[in-house]
Amino acid sequence: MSKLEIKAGGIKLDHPVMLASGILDENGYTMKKILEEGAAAAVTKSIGAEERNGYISPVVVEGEGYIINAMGLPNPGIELYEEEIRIAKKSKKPVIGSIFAADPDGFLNLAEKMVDYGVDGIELNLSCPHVKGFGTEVGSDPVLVKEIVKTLKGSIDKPVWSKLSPNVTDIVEIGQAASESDALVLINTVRAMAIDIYARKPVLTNVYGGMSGSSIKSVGIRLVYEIKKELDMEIIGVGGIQNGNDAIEYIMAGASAVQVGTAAWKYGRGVFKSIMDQIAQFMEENHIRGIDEIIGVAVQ
Amino acid sequence: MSKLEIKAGGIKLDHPVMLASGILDENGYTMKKILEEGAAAAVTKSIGAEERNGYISPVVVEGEGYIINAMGLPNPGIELYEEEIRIAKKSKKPVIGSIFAADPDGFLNLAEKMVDYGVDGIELNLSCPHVKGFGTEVGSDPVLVKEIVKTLKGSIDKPVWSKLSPNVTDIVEIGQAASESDALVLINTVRAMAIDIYARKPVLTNVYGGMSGSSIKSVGIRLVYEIKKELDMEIIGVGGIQNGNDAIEYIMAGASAVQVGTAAWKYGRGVFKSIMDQIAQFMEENHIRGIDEIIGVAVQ
Amino acid sequence: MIYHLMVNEKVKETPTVFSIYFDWDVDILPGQFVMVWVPGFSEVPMTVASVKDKKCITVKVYGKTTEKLSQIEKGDLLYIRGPYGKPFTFNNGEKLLIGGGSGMASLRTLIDEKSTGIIASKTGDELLFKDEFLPGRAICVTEDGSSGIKGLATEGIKAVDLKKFDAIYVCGPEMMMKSIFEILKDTDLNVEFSFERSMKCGIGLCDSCSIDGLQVCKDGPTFNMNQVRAMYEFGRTKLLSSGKRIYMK
Amino acid sequence: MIYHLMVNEKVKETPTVFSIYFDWDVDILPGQFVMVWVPGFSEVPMTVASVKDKKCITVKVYGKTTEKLSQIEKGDLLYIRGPYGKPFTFNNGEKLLIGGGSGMASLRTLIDEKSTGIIASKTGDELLFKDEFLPGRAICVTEDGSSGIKGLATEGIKAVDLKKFDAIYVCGPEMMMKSIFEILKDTDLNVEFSFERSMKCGIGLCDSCSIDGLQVCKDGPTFNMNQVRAMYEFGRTKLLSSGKRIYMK
Ligand SMILES: Cc1cc2nc3c(=O)[nH]c(=O)nc-3n(C[C@H](O)[C@H](O)[C@H](O)COP(=O)(O)OP(=O)(O)OC[C@H]3O[C@@H](n4cnc5c(N)ncnc54)[C@H](O)[C@@H]3O)c2cc1C
Ligand SMILES: Cc1cc2nc3c(=O)[nH]c(=O)nc-3n(C[C@H](O)[C@H](O)[C@H](O)COP(=O)(O)OP(=O)(O)OC[C@H]3O[C@@H](n4cnc5c(N)ncnc54)[C@H](O)[C@@H]3O)c2cc1C
Ligand SMILES: Cc1cc2nc3c(=O)[nH]c(=O)nc-3n(C[C@H](O)[C@H](O)[C@H](O)COP(=O)(O)O)c2cc1C
Ligand SMILES: Cc1cc2nc3c(=O)[nH]c(=O)nc-3n(C[C@H](O)[C@H](O)[C@H](O)COP(=O)(O)O)c2cc1C
Ligand code: FES
Ligand code: FES
Repeated sequence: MSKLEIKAGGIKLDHPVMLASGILDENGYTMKKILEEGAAAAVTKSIGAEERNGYISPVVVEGEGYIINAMGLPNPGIELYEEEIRIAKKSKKPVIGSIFAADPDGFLNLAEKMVDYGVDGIELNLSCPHVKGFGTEVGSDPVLVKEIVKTLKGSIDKPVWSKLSPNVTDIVEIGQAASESDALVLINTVRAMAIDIYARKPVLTNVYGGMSGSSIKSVGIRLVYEIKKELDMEIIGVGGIQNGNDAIEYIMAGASAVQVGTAAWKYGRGVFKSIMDQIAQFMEENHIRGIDEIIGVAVQ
Repeated sequence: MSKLEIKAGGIKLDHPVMLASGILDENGYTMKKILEEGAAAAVTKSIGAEERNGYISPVVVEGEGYIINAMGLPNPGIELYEEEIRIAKKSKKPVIGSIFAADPDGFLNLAEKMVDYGVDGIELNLSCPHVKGFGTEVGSDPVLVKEIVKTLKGSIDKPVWSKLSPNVTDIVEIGQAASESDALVLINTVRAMAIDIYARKPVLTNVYGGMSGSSIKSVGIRLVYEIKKELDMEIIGVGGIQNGNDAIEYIMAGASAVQVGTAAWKYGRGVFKSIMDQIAQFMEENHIRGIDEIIGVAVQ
Repeated sequence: MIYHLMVNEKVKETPTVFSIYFDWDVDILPGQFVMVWVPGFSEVPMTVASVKDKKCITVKVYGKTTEKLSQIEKGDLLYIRGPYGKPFTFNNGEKLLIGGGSGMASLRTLIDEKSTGIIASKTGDELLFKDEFLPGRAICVTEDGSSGIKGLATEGIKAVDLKKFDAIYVCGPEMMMKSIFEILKDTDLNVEFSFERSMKCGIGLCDSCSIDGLQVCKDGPTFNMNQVRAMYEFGRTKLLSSGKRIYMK
Repeated sequence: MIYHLMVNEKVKETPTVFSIYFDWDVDILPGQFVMVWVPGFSEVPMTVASVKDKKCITVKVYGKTTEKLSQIEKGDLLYIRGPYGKPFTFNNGEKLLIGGGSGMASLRTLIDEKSTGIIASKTGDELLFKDEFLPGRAICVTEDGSSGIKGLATEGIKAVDLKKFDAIYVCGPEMMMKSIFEILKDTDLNVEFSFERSMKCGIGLCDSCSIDGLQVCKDGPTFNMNQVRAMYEFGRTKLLSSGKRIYMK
């Protein structure tokens, strides 16, 4: 029997497939259900200091092989988020609190609250591609990234992951800046948009959004590989994973575990278990005894 | 009757659909055939100063909705390229010479030769994502880009287009640097890669490659829109165009004309004519009298 | 994928409700919905209120988007994604349709010669689709008593013999559905509800519409009695657009 | 999409040519080819030399990649893309197959009881698939005269009555095909050629294999007499791997 357990970015997981931030995780009951139905862990929606409604609909564009979204970081604000964490934690599985802020103190305040609420780790969203003042604007500034990670690692005793954007010229520079993190999470969505030629207007009310789904898998693989090769850090892979083979491709590129978002929409909540089963089967057939054995094996 | 003619980036075209650089344009006879079968113009493969064989195969990965390539800029060197231009020009249609170099003098030398050979315009490849020392390494440095464009515009009396990379943090900064160009060409391929999980190796011999095809269309639309909105420059749109609606989406985002690459593989050489016909039909049905009328109409 | 569908006809149903008819060559089942984009305004979920050859949506004007939609004319385009959601289980026997307010729009496709309606609204002129039932099969209930029984939808139930229905379908404001649920939950009647919760993506991605871990847009909007019995959040708590949890009443 | 196919059997055909058999559940027609990736080496085009239940490629060792491929064992994986290219037009009547060197591999799938072969090679032990023809139907031609007729493939043609063939298929080095073309071009015989040009993508994208604006990988590798007659580049000029144009001879 192949062993699917893995300690990734400081968190022990039953298997390497978890729920990505922002998909099916606004409501604690949804996270709980997804965890019970097979995800190894769940990352919450990104939570900020203040309540935000997010953007006016349309907030998604459905394409073939991808989704473009501009939710606009809707969230109730950190003060009111305790209840959702509490509900999700009834599953007894790891819950990682994703947070967004504009500066180190902002992140620290949110992280401390999340830890109080009982999360198992923190994911810093340094990469939302469509909200001004947050996300990529923060995450593409290496000096700021370094400061944020340093601040958190000095104060929080739970693992801290940094989620990076693919929308940068040099990912290695940003990865280096975030190198004190327990893991890098790669990748957030790819900045994109769609126009309706009959309406002669951008479809998303926010105009710009982020592309996710199978169309971005090869971009994610590239960034994971590049970081593994250049920095040899621990990585959580995310972006376009739909099946066991995709997950293993990320793992061979350097990821210790993976997150799945869009495929949970496309194939339903059962996708976590089926990806897990497919990984197990591939390992069995190829005489791989543990995930550790194949992390980054393709890096040359 | 709707009029399909358009003057784009200083070049008069019968209709807005041309062949993109690097696809089906190594051999002059191929360009000639594609021009005769419907493309409004052809951009040559990117040509450098010296002969290059390009990378060892595999040089392409076929995915669903995309191709990743790492050809490695194979080319015979500028000295020997005259014959291909001469052959292609027998079609009597515009041929744009694409060139790559590491510095302004390198580009100038190539451009002068291309003009001698009879091209109708020059496209600066500032954006190949997988060859060290060229492409994105040049094209992500705004100071260098500015210098290159300035040098060429001061010496060449044919239109100069700058082809930019999507693999940058801030396209507006680069677009600004290239703002003396007669047009910006957006986008080159998106940096990506694939791993074969049985071989446990990257598929491309060069490891990294560039993704093209319908998967990148929304990224291209976003960059064209962003440049049109922020800089209001002339733009040639390229990336994932498969049909008339895609072309019109690019035009409404701000492009004056479009280039098609991967779809010429997917649907054959006839794709230029069919895209052209679909554009004409849309214009007819929506009472659009000329391309000019819809360039950038979606920008808000 | 957005469909661009030409409007064939607009019909005024009540002072604040109108139907928009259009051709659309897709199979849609009773209870499924679409996301209707009004460019420049927003995108709203609407049940398809006619699923035969002629498709239609029936819209009540609440805010800016539905107001703008009310100005649509024959020949204009509708921008539509879908159809989405789990349909009602259609029953060929005796049906009771309980609709509150514009909730009746979601039930319209179930109306046939074996359907009885309990149509509830604030005032008499807001009663929706009462003429689509066979004579004597529409029981009207109004809050102001201006037409039919005076009171809430629950009053209407008292006027029928529940046991004679092979299936009961309920759609309306959540608290109305909750009251009806309380009346029916201990029976073994065959009941389905159609839920409305704040929707953003409409496709089961964003979680804004969820109830007890299920997405109303994908696992619903229709839920059967067993599913509803197992719900904690129903009629009790929900998330606002920001994800802020509020408790009802 | 790369297929991972288990090798069933390896058969030595001549001192430098071997066949690799594998199961692959796809439809392949005579003349089509695949791209075979040898990880760590390169990727090479190979005609599928058996298209029935058992698929096979027949490989001549030229350089590093084919050398490495020659070391493959039963149970190893083949990494394959394809099948690609336009097949031969199969003819049920009398067929003449003219194969030079490993070119015979591309023609093997056309061998049946009505096929006659002209098999040309440098030396007698390099003659490929001569035993797959019915007795008396394989005409061997060797440059050193160690077996059959001494000379080039064109000598073999003199030994047959061309007019009795319903279809003629030719595959081999371009200059050999050119010589044969010169002999046949003014006849109205039904002739098809299978071309080899430097291939990189194999799918009609990169233009490295093209001839007169056609891509050998996609419009070919098989071309009929009319197509070849219209070609200027055939046997005259081609592009090297860099795109450098050279003139032959
Ligand atoms: C699955 C589903 C199916 C639906 N089907 C239909 C349908 O067939 N016909 C139809 O008319 N509506 C239907 N709705 C409701 C409809 O989507 C909303 O009424 C609409 O989004 C309002 O948009 P607006 O921008 O005009 O109003 P907003 O500006 O969003 O709202 C204006 C005011 O009206 C209130 N309001 C909005 N919607 C409702 C509501 N449904 N009930 C009570 N108060 C409300 C708001 O709280 C706000 O105060 C459906 C909803 C869902 C989830
Ligand atoms: C459509 C198509 C189908 C093909 N089918 C087959 C097939 O079924 N069986 C088969 O054995 N080969 C076939 N080939 C040829 C085969 O692809 C090459 O022989 C192979 O790529 C050589 O690879 P290598 O790396 O081992 O040799 P390289 O290292 O590329 O070459 C080593 C040396 O051999 C020479 N050489 C390479 N290939 C050839 C050749 N074909 N003819 C003459 N000299 C050559 C080179 O010029 C070089 O000097 C086909 C080619 C094409 C285009
Ligand atoms: C609707 C939606 C909302 C998202 N919200 C967030 C978010 O709040 N924080 C975040 O870090 N990533 C967010 N993401 C990005 C995903 O976590 C993930 O990085 C991305 O979707 C790629 O993975 P996928 O292809 O498996 O979806 C969101 C993605 C989607 C589709
Ligand atoms: C095989 C291949 C080779 C390419 N070579 C070049 C090149 O030499 N120079 C260049 O500027 N762009 C090159 N490109 C990029 C294309 O011109 C184009 O920008 C990109 O493929 C996106 O368009 P598409 O989706 O229509 O293919 C190449 C693309 C492909 C697929
Ligand atoms: S509206 Fe997004 S999950 Fe239902
Ligand atoms: S090998 Fe690339 S076009 Fe034929």
